[in-house]
Amino acid sequence: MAARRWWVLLAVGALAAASVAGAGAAPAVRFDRNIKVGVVDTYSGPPAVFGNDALNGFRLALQEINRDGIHGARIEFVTRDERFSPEIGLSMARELVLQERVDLLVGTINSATALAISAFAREQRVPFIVWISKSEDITGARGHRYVFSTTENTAMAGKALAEAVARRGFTRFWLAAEDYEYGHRVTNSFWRFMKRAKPEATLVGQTWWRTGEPDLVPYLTQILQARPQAVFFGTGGAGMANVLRTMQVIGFAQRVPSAIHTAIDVTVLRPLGAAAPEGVFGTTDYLYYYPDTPANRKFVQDFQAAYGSPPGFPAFHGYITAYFIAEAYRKARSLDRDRFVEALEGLRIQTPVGEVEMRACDHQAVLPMIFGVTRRDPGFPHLVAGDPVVLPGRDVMPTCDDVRRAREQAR
Amino acid sequence: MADLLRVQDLWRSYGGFPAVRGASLRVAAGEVVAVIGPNGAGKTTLFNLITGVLLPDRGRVWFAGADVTRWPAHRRCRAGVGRTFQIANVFPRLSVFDNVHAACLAHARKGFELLRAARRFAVDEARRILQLTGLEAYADRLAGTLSHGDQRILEIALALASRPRLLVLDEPTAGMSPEETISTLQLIARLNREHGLSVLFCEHDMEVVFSTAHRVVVMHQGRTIAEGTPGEVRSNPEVQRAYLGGEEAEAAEARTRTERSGGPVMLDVEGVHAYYGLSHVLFDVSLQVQEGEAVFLLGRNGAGKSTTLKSVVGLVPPRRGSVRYRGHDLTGLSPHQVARLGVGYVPDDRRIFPDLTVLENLEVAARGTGYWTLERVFELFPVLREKRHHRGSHLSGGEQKMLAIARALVGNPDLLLLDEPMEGLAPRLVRVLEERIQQLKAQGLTVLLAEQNVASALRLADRGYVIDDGRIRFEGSVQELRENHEVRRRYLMV
Amino acid sequence: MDAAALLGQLVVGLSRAMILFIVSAGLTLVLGVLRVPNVFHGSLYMLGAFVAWTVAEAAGFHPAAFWLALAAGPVATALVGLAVERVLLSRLYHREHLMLILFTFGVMLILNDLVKLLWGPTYRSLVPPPSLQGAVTVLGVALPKFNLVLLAAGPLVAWGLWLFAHRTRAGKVARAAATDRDMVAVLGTDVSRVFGMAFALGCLLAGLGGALVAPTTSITLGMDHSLLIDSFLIVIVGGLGNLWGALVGSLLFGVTQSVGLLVWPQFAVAFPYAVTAAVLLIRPTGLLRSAW
Amino acid sequence: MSGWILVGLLAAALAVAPVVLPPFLLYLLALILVTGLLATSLNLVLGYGGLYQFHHGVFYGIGAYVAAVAITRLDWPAWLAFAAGPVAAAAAGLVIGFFCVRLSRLYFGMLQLSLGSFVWIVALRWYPVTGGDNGIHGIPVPAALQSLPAAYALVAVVVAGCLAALWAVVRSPFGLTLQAIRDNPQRSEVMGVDVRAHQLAAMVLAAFFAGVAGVLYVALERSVFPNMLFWVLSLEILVMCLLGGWFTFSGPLVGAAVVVGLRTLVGRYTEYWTLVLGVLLILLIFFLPEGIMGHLQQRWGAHRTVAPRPAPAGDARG
Repeated sequence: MAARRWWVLLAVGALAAASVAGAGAAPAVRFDRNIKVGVVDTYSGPPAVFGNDALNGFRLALQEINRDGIHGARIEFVTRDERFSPEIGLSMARELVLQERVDLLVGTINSATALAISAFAREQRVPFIVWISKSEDITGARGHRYVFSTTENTAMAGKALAEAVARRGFTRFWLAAEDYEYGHRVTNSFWRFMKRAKPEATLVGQTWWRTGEPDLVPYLTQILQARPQAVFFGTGGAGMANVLRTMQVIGFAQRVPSAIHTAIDVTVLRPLGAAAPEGVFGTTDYLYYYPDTPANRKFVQDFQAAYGSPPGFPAFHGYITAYFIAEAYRKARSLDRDRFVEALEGLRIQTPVGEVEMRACDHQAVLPMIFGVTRRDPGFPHLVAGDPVVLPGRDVMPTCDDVRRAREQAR
Repeated sequence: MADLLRVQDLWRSYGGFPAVRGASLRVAAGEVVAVIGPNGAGKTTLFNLITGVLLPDRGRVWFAGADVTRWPAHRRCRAGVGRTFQIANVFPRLSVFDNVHAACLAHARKGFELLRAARRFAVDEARRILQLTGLEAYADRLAGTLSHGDQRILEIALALASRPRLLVLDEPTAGMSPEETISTLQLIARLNREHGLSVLFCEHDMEVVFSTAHRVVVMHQGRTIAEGTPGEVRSNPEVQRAYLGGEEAEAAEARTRTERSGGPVMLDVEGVHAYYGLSHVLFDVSLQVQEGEAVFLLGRNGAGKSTTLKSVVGLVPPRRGSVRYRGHDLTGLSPHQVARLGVGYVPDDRRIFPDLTVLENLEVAARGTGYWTLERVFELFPVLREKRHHRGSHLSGGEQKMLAIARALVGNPDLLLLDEPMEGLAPRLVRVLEERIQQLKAQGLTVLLAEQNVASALRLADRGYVIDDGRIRFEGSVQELRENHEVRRRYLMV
Repeated sequence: MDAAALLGQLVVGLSRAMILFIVSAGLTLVLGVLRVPNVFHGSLYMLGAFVAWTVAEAAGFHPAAFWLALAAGPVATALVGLAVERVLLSRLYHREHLMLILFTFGVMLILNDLVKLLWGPTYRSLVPPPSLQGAVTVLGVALPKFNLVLLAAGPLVAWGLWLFAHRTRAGKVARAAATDRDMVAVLGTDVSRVFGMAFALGCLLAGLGGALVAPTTSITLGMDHSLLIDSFLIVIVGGLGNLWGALVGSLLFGVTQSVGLLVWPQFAVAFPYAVTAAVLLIRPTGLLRSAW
Repeated sequence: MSGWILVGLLAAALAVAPVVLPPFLLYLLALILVTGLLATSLNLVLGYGGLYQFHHGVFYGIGAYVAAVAITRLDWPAWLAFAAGPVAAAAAGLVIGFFCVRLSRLYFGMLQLSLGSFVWIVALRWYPVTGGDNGIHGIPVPAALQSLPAAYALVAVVVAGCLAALWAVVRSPFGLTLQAIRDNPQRSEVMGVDVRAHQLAAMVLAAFFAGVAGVLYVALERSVFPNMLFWVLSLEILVMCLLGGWFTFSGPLVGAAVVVGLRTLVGRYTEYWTLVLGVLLILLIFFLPEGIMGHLQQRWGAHRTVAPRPAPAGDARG
């Protein structure tokens, strides 16, 4: 019964989309109310740095979007603090959908929360756009019609980093990661792609430390003693800051080449200042200083003017998320959730890093990855990415076939 | 008559201190047996060994023909041993009915009956017991709100619920009003007469012992030293000497006393009422101590001596009445403030800090720059100097007593409250301690001495008070007390 | 696994054990004397780190101010602890233990949110002065210089606490009060002040741990969580209220983890917990004599 | 008698709730019922049994995780998995209880806290089975439970049934014996009660009902999270019992309603919800030590109660 209704809806939706496309210049539509976005993210605790940054980017874009409006409507939003805890996040999402009656959900830094909300969104048929958390499961194995991602995921990060590192000729690796969803995902996909890029690569050993581990010296010294040729670290946020600091103190990066996704990112390097080590390989999908294009410059200038600091990658995601939402509603010409979903599929928008597509097959934004090596630069108060290389998004993404297979397997 | 209970040569030590060393007794079916002995003689420990709360180091216990020496308490209970405790020991948050009902359910082994309502089991039995003990009127009251006396009766009711063949009662009338005492005794007698219950009880109140027991067993320093009918025991010279502290020694004493009355009043206790929780313990207690005096406060165990001292030092603040010391009102002051005014206190249970060495026990207490230094205290008690690096818990009972006194002294008090300093000590040590206390007195220390050992108290003090059931019953000089046989017989069992 | 690696990991594990010891010594002190399992002990550890950072920042991270900053953390937490004890906790001693525990839980909730209010969610780092930056090679292992400070601090604190407990009157009084507070009172000592002092000292140690850990890690909200559980386990394994027990437990914790890394790096994190479980199943009241 | 009328009214209110309440409030009500069952199950050992059960959340989590893992990893039929949750929780209660009941009060609580933390760490680290910090989401529940009103109905019926069972237990000889043990374990022992066996049985029962609550959470949320086993949640449940009144039967339910309701309400306006809870807790300890229902009972004199006896200095052995 439920399935049948779904098909009917789909058919109606497809018909509608076809007619809109066919009509070309369609008659003007006026939305009879504003669009309401429910934002669930972490606004307390260490990860709040990311949550706030993303929200700032989102706000900045909304100011621009709401100046003209979308079919006469504005985008409003309400926020809920999930406190980096999936059960609270899920409860908040439920409240936003059932009580606040938001049109769609947006969030969050926490991969576990994102997956929990995603399951709920599927059940409630509410669109949910993930903007910071990077678990590849979100749009991969556990993706579905209503979930989208405007952030790079662990598969993309792992692949980008694996390919960049593979070119440098290392074969004996150590994997060291923080014991949480993101740590597992990013590490697994790095190693998967490394084995694919370089079948002779061997694993010397691996280490897992728990989230919030204050002292990483024992872990790093032990890795040094095992003498791998290169180390991959799967960590982020405060854990990443700890890794970088400890590396700097005991001179780790000078002795063993190390690769960490987001190690070159500004949100990571800015708080560390001089305490960050040089020579670490890193990837990210956004840098405020590179590539130095007019679009990016404008975004950075506006952001700097509004919030007093340059945008990090979450701000960029927040910013493009707002544009994806706005453009999708413009295209859907309806507040209907399914129409919105269909409009968002395959949508291409202009962003500070160029055109970005929301891939229709898995609802994953096709984002370029930047690879670089941390380095001091007198022009910046923090370390920067040296020798940056941009890897186009389509090259680092799993293929639609990969995604389909993963989803089938999960089922 | 077959023996229902037989106890043979029981031994039990606590942390090196032998509380029971060779206790034997028997209780025949249908018999009422009393155990008497000074405080610290080991009566409660013996009862704990009989009921299985404690297991003996040596010796045997037979009950109804079975060797129950190693049985846990609940198994002995099921075999027919019911007991009460020295301090009221009921279930304060349950109603009186539920108290008894829970006990009945335990006896009926319904403890694991999960889903059917409790009121479907053993209700009649509980009602019967309430009726028997005269508690029906209180059935709905929470046990914690009963008076002390009623709680004690409730305890007997709890013991009855297990349908015991032997009732073991630890000082069943302690702290009761005279009326309550009488009704409790009647209850015990009735249980024995009409229900054929054997009763083993210990008691300080000799009136109670001699009017209730068929047979009396005397304990002293952990041993059972005599037994017989009340009349036999009363006239047994060994009992006289051990239990009553040796009248002949006192008679032989012909020292002249320095009568030192007339000094200013140092401690003035007036109309004090004190409570432990809801039970009223002291009734309108008044007493005075003058500078330089040694005053006795005599009374048997549970009479209110310790509570009087505690209400002076602020451990049991009086609810009504006043305590004045050298013009300071002590009521409302906390214990440390009282102590700083110059009141030293030696508790009856020693309360040595077990983890601290002897030296540290003294250092913690040292205060002021008076006469008493560590050096002088060690002169007084040379054994403490020898053992100054031993931990408090490793001292013998007598050494702990000395340490407790020494600890009070190094605080340089002007008034020393001594609570049963001789309790539980070997006669030799009693002599030593008495000498020491005499020395202290000679040095001008004012002493308030709470004792149940009449002879000791009379040797040491100038005048004093007799307390019973929380009320002052007598006031006068040593001579007056010596001559007042009525008071000595009634309140001091002499 | 070679001997040098083992020794190296031992040294590295020791410095971690020292932080654990300093914090759990404070916890066990409060447990021993006041018999209160202080749930906000971890929050004070975090507070100590944040205060140290703030003082260092106010001094523009001048190297000379570094030690001042490290001292400011414990002083601040001792004051916070003292205030909480004097104003609120001291009024609850006559109540059931459960109330005392829940009270400290309430304070934990408040303190954690206050730290969030005052410092915001950003993580901070406190950089040691240049002389203590970088690493030295000990037994072939690169050991951060600052960890040498930790290695020295642990024994110093243990020694200091021992001196306090056995050589000062206040310490002896505190030990006496642990077993019989009424008796201490009738000997003329204001027990409530002893309790206040012992509590403040316990809190000071929590803050000291936080301040000492600050230069080695990121200072973040939530840094208290795992530490609190660890230090609770440590004092249980060692024997509640037993100072040496806290030391033994900390060494067990720190060393099993770092040595466990050589044996089975993937599961090293679980080693201390496995050891704790094993100890408790054999000796449920801990390795050394509990003060309870 | 008036008590039964009140119960009837409450039952009627629960029955009409799906018709009158908007979906979110219905969900909230279901959540309150689940949490209320959890708190009531804790109170069986805490308020009625006098045991310092510091880590009750473990049994809640075990119940939920076992059901979730059985469904998603082992492909058990959902109803079988739902039955397995409480059984597993009860088994865990037996094991943890076996070690804990030998100890004195505070040690009991502390040991339980540490043993519970192991379970939490296992749930957090056993990625292939438990999903680690991620938990398990989108658990397929039987079609009959797909809609919120259906899930609510299940929760309401099961919680009502469990509360009735718990009420029966409390009023049973076992319940009375348990309360006697709470008041005075030594006296109970001498009375012929096997104290430890009763305490252990109470722990197993409480764990079972906590497991039921865990399963209901799965039915309602279709998710499980490691935080369900974290000690902070356990202390929150303790707060609920205390807030409602831990010497009353209905107290924990009231406490759960207040805490869950406030969390939702306050959480909408401020991220400092825990600050509010902390202040509330301290006010409670100082001004309403018997909890809301305990206070009302005292006021209305349903039973005369006495203040709990302060634990004597050397109480830890009690």
